[in-house]
Amino acid sequence: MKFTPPAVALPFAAAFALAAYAPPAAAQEPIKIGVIGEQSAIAGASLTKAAEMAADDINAHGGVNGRKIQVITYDDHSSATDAVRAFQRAVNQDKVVAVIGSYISEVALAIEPWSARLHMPFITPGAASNDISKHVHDDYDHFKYTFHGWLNSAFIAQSICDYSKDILVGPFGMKTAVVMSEDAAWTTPLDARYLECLPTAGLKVLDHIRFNPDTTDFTPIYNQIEAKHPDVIITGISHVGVQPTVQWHDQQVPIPLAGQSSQATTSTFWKDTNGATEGVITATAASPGVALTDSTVPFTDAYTKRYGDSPAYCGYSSYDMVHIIAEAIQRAGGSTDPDKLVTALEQTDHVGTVGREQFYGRNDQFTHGLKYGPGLVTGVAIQWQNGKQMTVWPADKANGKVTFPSFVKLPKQASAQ
Amino acid sequence: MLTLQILIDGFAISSLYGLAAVGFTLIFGVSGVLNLSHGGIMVVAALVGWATAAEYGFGSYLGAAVGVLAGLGLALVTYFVVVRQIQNSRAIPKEETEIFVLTGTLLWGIMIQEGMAYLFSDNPITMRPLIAGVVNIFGVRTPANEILIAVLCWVVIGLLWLLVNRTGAGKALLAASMNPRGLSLLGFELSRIYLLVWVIYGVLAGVAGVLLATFLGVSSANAGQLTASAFSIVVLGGLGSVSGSLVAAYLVGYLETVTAYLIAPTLRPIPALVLLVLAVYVRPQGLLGRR
Amino acid sequence: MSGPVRLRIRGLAKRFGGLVAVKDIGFDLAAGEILGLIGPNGSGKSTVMKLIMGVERPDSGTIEFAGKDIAGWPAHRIARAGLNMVFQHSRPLHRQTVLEHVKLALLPDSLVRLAAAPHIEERARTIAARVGLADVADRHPSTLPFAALRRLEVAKAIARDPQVMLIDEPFAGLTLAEIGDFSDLIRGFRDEGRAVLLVDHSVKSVAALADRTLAMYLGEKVAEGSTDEVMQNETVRRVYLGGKIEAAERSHVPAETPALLEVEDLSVLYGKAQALDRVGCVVREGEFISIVGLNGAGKTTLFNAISGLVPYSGAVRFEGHDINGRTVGAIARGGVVQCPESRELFTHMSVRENLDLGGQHLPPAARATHLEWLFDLFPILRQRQSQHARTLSGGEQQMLAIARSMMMQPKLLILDEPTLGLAPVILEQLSKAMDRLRSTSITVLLGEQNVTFALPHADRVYVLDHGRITWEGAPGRFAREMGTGYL
Amino acid sequence: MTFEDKSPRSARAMARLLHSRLLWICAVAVIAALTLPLWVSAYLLGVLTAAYYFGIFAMSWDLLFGFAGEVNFGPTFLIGIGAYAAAILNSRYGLSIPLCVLAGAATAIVGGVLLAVPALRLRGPYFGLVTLVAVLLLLNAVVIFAGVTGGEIGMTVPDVLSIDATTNYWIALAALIISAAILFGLSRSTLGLILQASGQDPVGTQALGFNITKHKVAAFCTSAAFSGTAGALLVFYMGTASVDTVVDIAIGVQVIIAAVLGGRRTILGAVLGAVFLILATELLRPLGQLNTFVVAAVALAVILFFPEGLLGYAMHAGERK
Repeated sequence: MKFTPPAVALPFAAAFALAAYAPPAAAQEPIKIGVIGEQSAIAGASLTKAAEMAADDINAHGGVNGRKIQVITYDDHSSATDAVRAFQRAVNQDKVVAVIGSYISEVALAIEPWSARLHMPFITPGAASNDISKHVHDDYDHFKYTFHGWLNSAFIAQSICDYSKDILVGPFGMKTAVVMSEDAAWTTPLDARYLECLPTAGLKVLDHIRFNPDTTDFTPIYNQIEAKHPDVIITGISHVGVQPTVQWHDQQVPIPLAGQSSQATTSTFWKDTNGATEGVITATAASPGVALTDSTVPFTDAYTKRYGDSPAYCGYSSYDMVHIIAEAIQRAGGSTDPDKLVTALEQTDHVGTVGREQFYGRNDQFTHGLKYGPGLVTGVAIQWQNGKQMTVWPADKANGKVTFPSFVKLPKQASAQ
Repeated sequence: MLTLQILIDGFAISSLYGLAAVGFTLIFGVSGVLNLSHGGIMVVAALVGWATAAEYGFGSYLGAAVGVLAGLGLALVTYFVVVRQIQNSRAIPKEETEIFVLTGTLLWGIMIQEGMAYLFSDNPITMRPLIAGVVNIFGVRTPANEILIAVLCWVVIGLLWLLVNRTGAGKALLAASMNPRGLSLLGFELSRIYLLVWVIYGVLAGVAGVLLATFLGVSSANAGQLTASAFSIVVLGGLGSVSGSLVAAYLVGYLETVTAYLIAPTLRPIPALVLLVLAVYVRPQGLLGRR
Repeated sequence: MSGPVRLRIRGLAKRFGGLVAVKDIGFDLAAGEILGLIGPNGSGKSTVMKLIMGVERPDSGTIEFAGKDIAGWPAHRIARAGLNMVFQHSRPLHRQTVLEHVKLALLPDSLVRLAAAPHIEERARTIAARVGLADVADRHPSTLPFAALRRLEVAKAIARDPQVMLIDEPFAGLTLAEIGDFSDLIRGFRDEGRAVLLVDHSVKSVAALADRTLAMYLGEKVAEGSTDEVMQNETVRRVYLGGKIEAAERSHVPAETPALLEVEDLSVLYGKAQALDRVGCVVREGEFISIVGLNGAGKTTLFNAISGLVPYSGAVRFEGHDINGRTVGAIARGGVVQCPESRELFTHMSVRENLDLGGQHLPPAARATHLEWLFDLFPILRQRQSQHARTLSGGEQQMLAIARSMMMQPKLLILDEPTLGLAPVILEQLSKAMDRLRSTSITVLLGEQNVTFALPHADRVYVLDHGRITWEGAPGRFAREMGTGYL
Repeated sequence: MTFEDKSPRSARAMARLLHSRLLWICAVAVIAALTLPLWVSAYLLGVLTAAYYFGIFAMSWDLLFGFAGEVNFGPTFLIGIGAYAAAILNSRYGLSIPLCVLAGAATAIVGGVLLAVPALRLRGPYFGLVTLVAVLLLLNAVVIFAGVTGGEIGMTVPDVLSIDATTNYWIALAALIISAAILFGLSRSTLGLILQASGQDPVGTQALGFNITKHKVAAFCTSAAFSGTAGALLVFYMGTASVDTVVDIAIGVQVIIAAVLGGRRTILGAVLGAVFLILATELLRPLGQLNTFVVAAVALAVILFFPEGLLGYAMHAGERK
């Protein structure tokens, strides 16, 4: 009976193929770092591109103790399943020493247990959920391999409250706000913090709206908000962005949009919204042409030169995280042993593109989270003004003044200053 | 005030639902095909339109036109590459053609979606409104574009109605949906009729896609969702019944809007889904469907 | 020889929407007898069976079996009670062997029994042997000839070992030899003391088997009694033959006129069933040809082959060109227009729209005049113009179907069973219409089982029987040579 | 392909050969699967582990479609219910994994009954739609009751089967082989026969005295039980229960494609399809975002040119003409 149906043969043939290339252990083999992000999403792409740039920079300066850094990227289609598989592949197949991954809390939270189980240092450069560092805090010995390389929701909210106070309450005399957030992992703590820090910043919260991330028609939401007559809408959106912004503009909702709008931090956002984003304010890591530190501008320019657009917020942090890992390995005397690496990472004190980066300790509330505060990392506030992202906060870094499109009604015009 | 708000706001979206669903139901009525790549086709029309308008700066109108053409082209490809292949295949038993067409178009839809994500990323895009500005209707601030959309939808549906009820080709199409055998005995070539219906479908899907892009914005990730909503509306209205789909479209559209306004935006889709299940139970042939 | 009454049926009725399918049917069926249930298509005989078997729910009436009224029970309960039905269309399972089919029939209706009891295997084989399927027991149905599939149905019935057997159209599509075998099998059941209800339109074969016969027409009982009585019954004869056969000899078409349509060695296979066997016939320009034969004889198949609806071997030449392989549409536009038995109207369109679609290939002017002519031919249609086709009565629908085909101004009009299930009154009107058609130049090919309707108009007659042309000649000779033997 | 000319003996022989061929394929597959851990990387084992659970999903789907003749667009309804039930019990009430898996299966069975009810009333696209809607409703429910289900984030379960890839692989393989044995056995048993009959010709089957309602409900429950179990196991393998791992329409689509790809009504083919699908997706990962595109294209090609499916093709490859 002659019989070799290709169909049956294939998967096992494939198995051979895969088994075939087990990496040869050479003395000077490069240090591999896995980077997981969705290529179809601007933030995800920016995350991996920035990491590759970091690796190149480090290698250009002789690498780590003479060993080159090699970045291996994986596309997770922003799906937890794919991300976990990619993570396993990075650890078991590609033998990386650390993984930088994802800007989506859902995904990061799915990877976290695996970093614990497989003892693999994992840093998320963009996810915001407080739970990431909470897990580490609650069960340190198990979860200590996870680090949170970007401000968590609580701090993002804090930074937004801070800038609202300085640029909205002060000059425009705004007194009331409505919080509008997508229903997602990262916004739960964000909203919690909003509700406590907005009032102290001088904005009374009239209403708090959470909507389904696959909402496409925002008209009802805006109408609901308008009925409350707030001075400003404080947003917490990342999965959505283009649609609420465009509809805000097309329907000429007379209330300013401020807060966190992750998609608005990308340089293509103007084109994506056909300029509807004019006047939108959002918090972000850093902004083009503004030197948060000495490395900000060089990085931004190099990135823009190499990829044509400027990095998304998680681009900055992912660039820094590669450096931080490299330094940690150096500190650990070249060892890539997970536990040594973790200890080394905990001692991180790195001046990166977004500020001075340190991780909270085992006993702080947000263990392994990025420290927030003046002199450390505060993030910046940018506003879209005719096609450009102008930095409007903090004052010492600002290169523009807050102005709003004509259809926006303001309590009072900016007090002359 | 709120009522008026709901009426106006729900109208545009419902009209859009209707337009998108009509083509879908037409194909089923005439050739018994449920095209699960429907959403993908709409998305392509939207993205191509946007790219032409914004990326290559040819302006909204040319963009829209190109978008519709793209939708039409893809619809025809779908027909010839996937549907026809399956229908003519000797190896596929006739009683199973249905499931094969479903699976086939499903896969095709995935391919389209992934391809679009690759070319245009899965960020939502929005085309610049065909006309800007807002109109104030009794204190309800309504984007002029929204009104234009509602009008365009009805113009297109109107044209379709004329085509079907006033032209020979249209009559033949209608007849084919009732009794293809009888039609072929009267000297009509069914293959031509099917081609015609796919052309009509392509145009409708294209227009719907482009209008959606100027209204709510579209991302390659929406494809599945768009198919699902068209599918539900069509079944609710009665498979193959054009008027049924229109009624259903408004039912669903307004139900969603009312929920969003009066209950909570988060619960928006749920009542429609429940209604659908109930309807299918109580009246499996749909609102205006015939058995 | 018949024993105790097994089945007592009274006042059985069923309507589908507007159409009354069965109206106040009642009869007794005793053990060890064969009751024949005859009637033309659409007379409701199959429905009666379905009602008894519980496949359809009766609207009213009682079906008493073993002292219980089983009317309205679910089919599986009725089956378990001891009734069984042999369906007209055997729909075998594609992926099971013959043996498995028989086994299935032997299985208990249980969720916990996973393996068939050992004795079932050989039970199945014995039964297969009894119906003569022993040596194909392990084959799949797709590889079996049509007759074998029918045997398989019978085998399943035997396996159920029922007290009452309902057998629907067992002879359709079988050759005479096979009909013989089947008759023996069925007699076998009677001799085992089972009660057998036998439905068939082929009166001949029923007559040979049945102890008693019941004739139905348009859902009602028209005659009951010994088979001979029923055969002599006036209504029955009228229903089948339209009463006495009279025909006017008149062949105004000279033999040398060119043939419009030539059919040569045309054979059609439905799966394994030989529906047509090397059929040949000729239609000359201007002739009115009738092809008579009972349903199942193959008339519809022949017409569908000519219209290109079914694939066939052999040649069909129209105006000298072989049209085998042309599309249905092309053939119709070419001038060969069929008005099918099933009418195929556009039910949700108005009468006028239906007609317009027929005339779509004509120039508007011609269409209008032609429409007028047809309205004269069928005046009723003029009044009904704006009504939906589905709201018409059966007769009106038939007229519409004919008119619609006529709108195509056919060179050859094929009429398939126009009288099917129509009341005698309507037949008169149709008959007149046929006469007027005859007076026009148009060539007509008429397929009929109703001889009285078919003969008077015909120039020549073909008799089709079990897929073969068995007789050809002038209508005059038909009475003499076929008249008696026909039924 | 017709055996008209052949004598019944050769036909019987052919049948036996067919059978043996199937056995042969299974033997090869099982042996390969058993030896894999010896020489395949832990990572690939991880992939196959997931693939095997998908195999179970696909088999359960095939039982419904191929045998009961019900087109279920929402396999993830059954899977998701089982998965979430297990996950919730584990993370909220700390029940042990085996208990949770059992509970998951039980809950899934309830879901199966829920699904069976419309199936008895509705046909074709209508039933398909109901199953689709069932999934959408489940999706929304998960999001709305975020308090219990963890909503969009999903929930991290405290316990996992094992962190060792090989152990996980063995568990999955065991689950797969057991399910395959049972489901395949069932499909070849008298029940399978009755089920096929009621799928292909309901009227005739009832007239033979079979209560097809009973059998269809049974089929739904069986399918649900296995979907639920596998769903629960998958959760304890992944360590998380989230919408896009066990409920999302995309997952259901994958299951259906796997089953059709492998060969309808073969039960075992479904496994082949699942392994092929997931392995292919993984192997093509280097293609980055395009891998899904290519996989879909391949699947479409198979459906167009080998509608029999992979296993179907493998079994009949010899006989064609």
